[in-house]
Amino acid sequence: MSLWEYANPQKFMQLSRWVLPFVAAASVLCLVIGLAWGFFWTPDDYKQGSTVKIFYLHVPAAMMAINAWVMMLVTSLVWLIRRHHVSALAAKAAAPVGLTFTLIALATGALWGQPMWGTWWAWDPRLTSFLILALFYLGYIALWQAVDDPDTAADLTSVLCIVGSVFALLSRYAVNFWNQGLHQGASLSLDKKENVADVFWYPALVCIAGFVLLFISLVLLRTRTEIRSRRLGALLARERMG
Amino acid sequence: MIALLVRDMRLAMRAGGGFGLGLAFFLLVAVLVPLGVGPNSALLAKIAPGILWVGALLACLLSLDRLFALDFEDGSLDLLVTAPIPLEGAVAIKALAHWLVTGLPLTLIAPVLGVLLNLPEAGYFWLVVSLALGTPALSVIGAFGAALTVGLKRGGLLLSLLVLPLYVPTLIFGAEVVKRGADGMATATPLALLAAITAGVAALLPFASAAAIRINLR
Amino acid sequence: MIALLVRDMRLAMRAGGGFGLGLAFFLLVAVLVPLGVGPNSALLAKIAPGILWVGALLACLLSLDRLFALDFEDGSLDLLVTAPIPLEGAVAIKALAHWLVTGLPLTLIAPVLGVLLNLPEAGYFWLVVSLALGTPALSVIGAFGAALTVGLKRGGLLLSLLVLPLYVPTLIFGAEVVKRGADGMATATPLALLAAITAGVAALLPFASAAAIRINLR
Amino acid sequence: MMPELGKYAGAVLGSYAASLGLIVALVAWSLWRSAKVRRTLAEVEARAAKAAALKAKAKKHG
Amino acid sequence: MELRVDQLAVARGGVTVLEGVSFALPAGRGLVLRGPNGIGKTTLLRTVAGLQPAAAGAVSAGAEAIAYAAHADGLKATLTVTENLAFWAAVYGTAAVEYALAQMNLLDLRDRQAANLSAGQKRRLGLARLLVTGRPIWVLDEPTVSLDTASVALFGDVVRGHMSRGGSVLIATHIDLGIEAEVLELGPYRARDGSQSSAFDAAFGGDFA
Amino acid sequence: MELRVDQLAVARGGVTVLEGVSFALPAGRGLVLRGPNGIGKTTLLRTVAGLQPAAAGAVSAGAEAIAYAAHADGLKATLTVTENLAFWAAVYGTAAVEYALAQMNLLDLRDRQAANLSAGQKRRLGLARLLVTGRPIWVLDEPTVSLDTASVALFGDVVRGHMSRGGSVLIATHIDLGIEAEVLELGPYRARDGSQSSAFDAAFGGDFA
Ligand code: HEM
Ligand SMILES: Nc1ncnc2c1ncn2[C@@H]1O[C@H](COP(=O)(O)OP(=O)(O)OP(=O)(O)O)[C@@H](O)[C@H]1O
Ligand SMILES: Nc1ncnc2c1ncn2[C@@H]1O[C@H](COP(=O)(O)OP(=O)(O)OP(=O)(O)O)[C@@H](O)[C@H]1O
Ligand SMILES: [Mg+2]
Ligand SMILES: [Mg+2]
Repeated sequence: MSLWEYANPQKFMQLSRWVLPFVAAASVLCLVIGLAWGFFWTPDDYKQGSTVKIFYLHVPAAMMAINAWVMMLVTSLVWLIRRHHVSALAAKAAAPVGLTFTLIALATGALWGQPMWGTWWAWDPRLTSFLILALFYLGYIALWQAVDDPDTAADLTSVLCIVGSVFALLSRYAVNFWNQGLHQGASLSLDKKENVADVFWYPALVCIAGFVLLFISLVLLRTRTEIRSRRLGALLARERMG
Repeated sequence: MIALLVRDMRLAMRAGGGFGLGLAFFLLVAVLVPLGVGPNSALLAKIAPGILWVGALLACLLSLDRLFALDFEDGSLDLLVTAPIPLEGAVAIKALAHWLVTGLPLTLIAPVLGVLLNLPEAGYFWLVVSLALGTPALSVIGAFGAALTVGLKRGGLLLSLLVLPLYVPTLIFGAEVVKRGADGMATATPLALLAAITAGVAALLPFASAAAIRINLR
Repeated sequence: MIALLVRDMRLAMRAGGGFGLGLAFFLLVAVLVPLGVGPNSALLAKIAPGILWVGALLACLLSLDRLFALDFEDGSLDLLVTAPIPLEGAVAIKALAHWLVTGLPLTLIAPVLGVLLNLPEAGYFWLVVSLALGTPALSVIGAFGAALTVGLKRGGLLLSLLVLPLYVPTLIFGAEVVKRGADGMATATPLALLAAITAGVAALLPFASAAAIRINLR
Repeated sequence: MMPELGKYAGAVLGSYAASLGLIVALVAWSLWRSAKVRRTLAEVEARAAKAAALKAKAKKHG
Repeated sequence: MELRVDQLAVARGGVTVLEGVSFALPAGRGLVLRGPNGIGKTTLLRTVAGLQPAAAGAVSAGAEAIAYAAHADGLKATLTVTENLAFWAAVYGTAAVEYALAQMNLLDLRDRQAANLSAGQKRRLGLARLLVTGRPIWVLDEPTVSLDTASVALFGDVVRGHMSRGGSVLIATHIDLGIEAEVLELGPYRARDGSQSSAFDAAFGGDFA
Repeated sequence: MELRVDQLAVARGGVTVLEGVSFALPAGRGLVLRGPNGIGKTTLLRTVAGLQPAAAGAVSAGAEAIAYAAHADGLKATLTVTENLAFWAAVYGTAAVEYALAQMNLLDLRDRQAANLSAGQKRRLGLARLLVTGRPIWVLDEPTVSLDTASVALFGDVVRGHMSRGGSVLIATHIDLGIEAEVLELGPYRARDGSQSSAFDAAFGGDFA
C-alpha cells in the first residue's frame, strides 16, 4: 500500500481519528513535563538569571514556526503535482498554527530582549526575518480567505507558498547582510564559552518534542475540520442548486 | 506582443495622465516625510536613501494595483488568454509596460527628490543606478502579486500585503547601495545582488504569474 | 442613512477582509522604513512620530481610492443620487464608514508599531490621541478627493495627487503633537489646531463632495 | 514551590502567560470550529439524505 | 402623478443628440421609447431621471417621484440577493423585500451572493429593486437585456401590476414587452446638425471662425 | 475544422450545472444554444473556449481555433474604435480592421473613444473584434444584447457570411437571429442533483459526520 492512500480523504479521516487522541495526549504530557521541569526545577543562569526559563518557550516556538512553513511548502508541492486535496487542506490548516508559533517566538523574544538588551524590539536580523515570516503567514492566510472557490484558493496559495519560500530565504540573507545583529548565533549556546549545560538542555528537548507533537495534533484536528467544511460547502452548493 | 506594449503604454498615457502620477506620488512622499519628521537637515540626509527607496517602492505598488484588474473587469483578460500569444509573454510585456511608465520615470526624477531630502553629493549617482537596476524587479514582482489577486474584489490592499514582503530583498539591497554610495563605501556587493534579483525574477516569475492568472480566470 | 453605513461596513468586511488590510499596510510601512533606513535605533526613535503619521496617512489614502469608484462602476452611485436621502448625508456616512474600518483600527494598532520604530515612552499616549483626533479629517478630506475623481479611469493616482496636499496641515499638526509629546513638551497648541481642522472639514467638506459627485455623474 | 525569579519575574511570567495564552486560544478556536463544522455538516447531511429519499419516492410514484 | 416632458433637448459630450421631445405620461399608463442604437434614449432617460441637466425644455415630475433603472444594475457582488434588496428598501423607507423577491422569482436565490448569479438572474435582481422603491414613475433603460422569454413575461406582469396600481412606466427597449403602452419613435426628433448644446456655444457665432 | 463536444459536464462554483452535453458542429454550420436563465450556457461556452476545465468529457477543437465573445466586450474606454480593433488585429496577426469596421457599420464612429459610444454601438464594436481574429469557430454568448433590430439583422448577415466562408458559430441567445442553425435545448442536460464537480467531493460519504 502506498503512502498516497492516506491522501484519500476517507482513509485520512479514519486514520486521523485513531491517531489524534494519542498524539494530543502525548503533546500535553510532554509540554506539561518539559515546561514544569524547566520552570520549577532548573537553576538560574549565572549571567541571564531567571530569564533562561523563557528559553523553553522561545526556542521550540521559533523552530516550529520555521518548520510549519516548510511543511506547508511540501504539502503545497504535493497538491500542485499530485492534486491530493488532503494535502492542500493540511497546508491551509497549518498556516494559523505556524503564525501562532511565530507570534510566540516574537513575543517571548521581545520580553526577553527587554531585560537582556534593554529594548523590546531591535532590528536584529533574526528578529527581522521572523517579522517578515509573520507577514508571509498573514498574506498566505489572507489569500486563502479572499478566494471563494476552494480549488482555486488551493492553487493560488500553493503558488504563493512556493514563490514566498524563495523570497523568504532571500530576505533572510538580505537581512543578515543589512545588519550583523545582537542575537545569538545559530549554535545552540546561551553562553558564548560553552554549549548549553545539560541542565538546561534536557527539559528543552522535552519541550521541543511537546511543541512538535502539539503542532501535529493541531494540524490533524484542523485538517479534519477543513475536510468536513469542504464537504459541507459542496453539499450546501448542491442544495442551493435545487 | 509589441501591440500589447503599445496599447498598455497608450492606455497609461491616456488614463488621465497615469504616466505622471506615479511620479507625483513619489514626489509627495518625498515632501511629506520632511513635513512629518521635521526640518533637521542632518537627520534628513541620514534617512534620505531609505526614504527614497521606500517612496519608489510605494509609488510602484500604488500604480500596480490595476495592472490586470482593469483588463479583468472589462473582459479583455478573458480574450487575451484565448488569444494566440503566450500568456507568459503577455505578463512579461505588461510588467515591462508598467516599468516604462513608472519605474523608469521614477529613476529619472529621483535625483531631484534627493535634493529635497538632503541626500549627500556622493549618493546621487548610486541612487540612479540602484533604481535603474532595482525597479524592474519591483514591476515584475508586482505583476505576480497582481496576477494572484486579479478578480478579487478590493484586491488592492490584499495585493499590498502579498507583495510588500516580496519586495524586502530588493529594498534592502537597493537602499544599501545608496547608503554605501553616499558614505563613499564600496557598493559592488549589494549592486551585484540587486542585479541578480532583477535577472532572476524577470526570468522566472512571469511563469508563476501566468499560472496564477489561468487559475484565477477559470 | 444607517442602512448605508451598515452596507458599507459589511462590504468592507466581506471584501476579502478589507477590514484588516488597511492595518496591514500601516504595519508594512512601519516595517519597510527601518529596512530602508537601517537598524540604528536612536535614528529610528527620532523619525518615528513623522513616519507613523505618514504611514497612517498613506494607509488611509490607499483604501480610499475606491470609496465611490466601486459604486460608480456598478451603477449604484446613479441610483444613490436619485434615492431619497440627501447626497451630502450619504457622503458623510460613507466617510464615517471609511473611518470606522481604517482610521479607527489604525489608531488602535499604532502603539504596537511605535515599538517597532522605537518611539520614546512618552510618545505613545500622544500618538493615540493625535491619530484619534486626526484620522477622521483624513477620511473626510479623502472622500472629497474620491468624489472629485469618481468616474475617471485610473482615478487612484490622480486621487493621491489631489488629496495629499490637502492632507498637509493635518499631517504637520498631528506629527507635531507626537513629537512634542515624545520630547515631553506642551502639546496643547497643535492638538487644538488638529481638532479644529477635523471639526471644520467634517462640517463643510461633505457639501463640496456632494457637489463634485453630482457634476461627475452628468 | 514557586521558584525565585528575582528582578526578571515580569519578563519570565509574561512570556509564559503570553505563550500559553496564545496556545490556549488557538486550541480553543480549533476545537470550537471543529465542533461547529461537525454539527452543521451532520445537519446538512441529514437534510440531504431526506431530500434524496423524497425524490426517490416521487420517482417511484410518478 | 403625471410625467410631462416639454420640448426637451438633451446633450451628451457637448453635442445635442435629441431636441424637441414632448410627451405626457399620465398615471397608470406606459410609454415605450424606440429608436436605433445611438439615437439618444439613454441620454433622454438620464435627463428625465434628473441625473443630468436638460439642454433645453422641461421635465415636470420631480426626480423624487422617479425610480430609474440603468444599463448597469448597481448590485454589490459580495452581498447576497436579500442584502442587496434590503439595502435599497431601507434607503427608500419601504418594507417590500419579500414581495419583490416573490414577484421577480428570486426566492430560491435569496441567500446567494450576487457574484454567483447568472447574467439573467442578476438582471432580475436589478429589476426587483424597482419594487422596493415604492415610487410611482419607473424609468427603465432596456430592462429585459439578458432575460429569457419566461422572465420577460414575468417582468411584463410586474409592469402591468405596477400600472394597475396607478404607476406609470417609461421604457426604452428594442424588443416587445407585451404590455399595452404607447410607442414613441425617436428618429424624427433627432437634433438637426448645427444645433448647439449650450449658451456658450451659441454665443460664439461663426463670425470669427 | 469541426468542433465536437463529447459527454461534456461543466461546473460553476464547485457544482456541476450541465452534464452529458454532446454535439458536433461541422465547418460552415451554426448551432444555437437555448435554455432559461441560469441553466449554464455561459459556463458551457467558457469551457468550450478553454477558459475553464471541463468537469468531465472532452472538447475536440483546440482553443486556438476558437474566437470567444463574452457578456463583457473587453473594450478600452479611452481608446478609439479603430485603436481598439487594431490592437486585436495585431494580436491575432491579421489586417482586417477596415473590413471589420465596414461590416459592423462603424466607419462613422471610427475615431470616437469607446467611452462615448452608446450601449448598442459598444456591442457592435465588441462583435467587430470577431472579424479581425481570423479564427474559424466563433463562440458567442448573447451577442445581440442591446442591439436594435437593424443591427441584429446586420449581425445576422455577418454570421451568415462567416458560415459561407466555411466558419462555424456556436451561439447562446434568447432571441431569434434569423440564421439557419440547429437548436440545442439545454433543459434535458441539466445536472441531476447529487452530482459533484470533483472526485474529492464525491470521495467520502456521510460516515464521519
Ligand atoms: C537575550 C535575549 C535572547 C536570547 C538569549 C535568545 C536566544 C535564542 C536562541 C538560543 C535561539 C535558538 C537559536 C537556534 O535555534 O539556532 C533563538 C531563536 C530565536 N529568537 Fe531569540 N533570544 C533572545 C532574544 C530574542 C528576542 C528579543 C527576539 C524577538 C523579539 C528573539 C527572537 C528569536 C527568533 C525569531 C528566533 C528563531 C530564529 C531562528 O531560529 O533562526 N529572540 N533565540
Ligand atoms: N462625448 C461624446 N461626444 C459626441 N457624441 C457622444 C459622446 N458621448 C456619446 N455620444 C453619442 O451620443 C449618442 C446618444 O447615446 P445614448 O447612449 O443616449 O444612445 P441610446 O439611444 O441609449 O443607444 P443604445 O440603444 O445603443 O443604448 C450616441 O450616438 C453616442 O455615440
Ligand atoms: N458559486 C456558485 N455556486 C453555486 N452556483 C453558482 C455559483 N456561481 C454561479 N452559479 C449558478 O450556476 C448557474 C449557471 O450560470 P450561467 O452563468 O452559466 O447561466 P446562463 O445559462 O449563462 O444564464 P443567463 O442566461 O442568465 O446568462 C446559475 O444558475 C448560477 O446561479
Ligand atoms: Mg442606451
Ligand atoms: Mg450567461
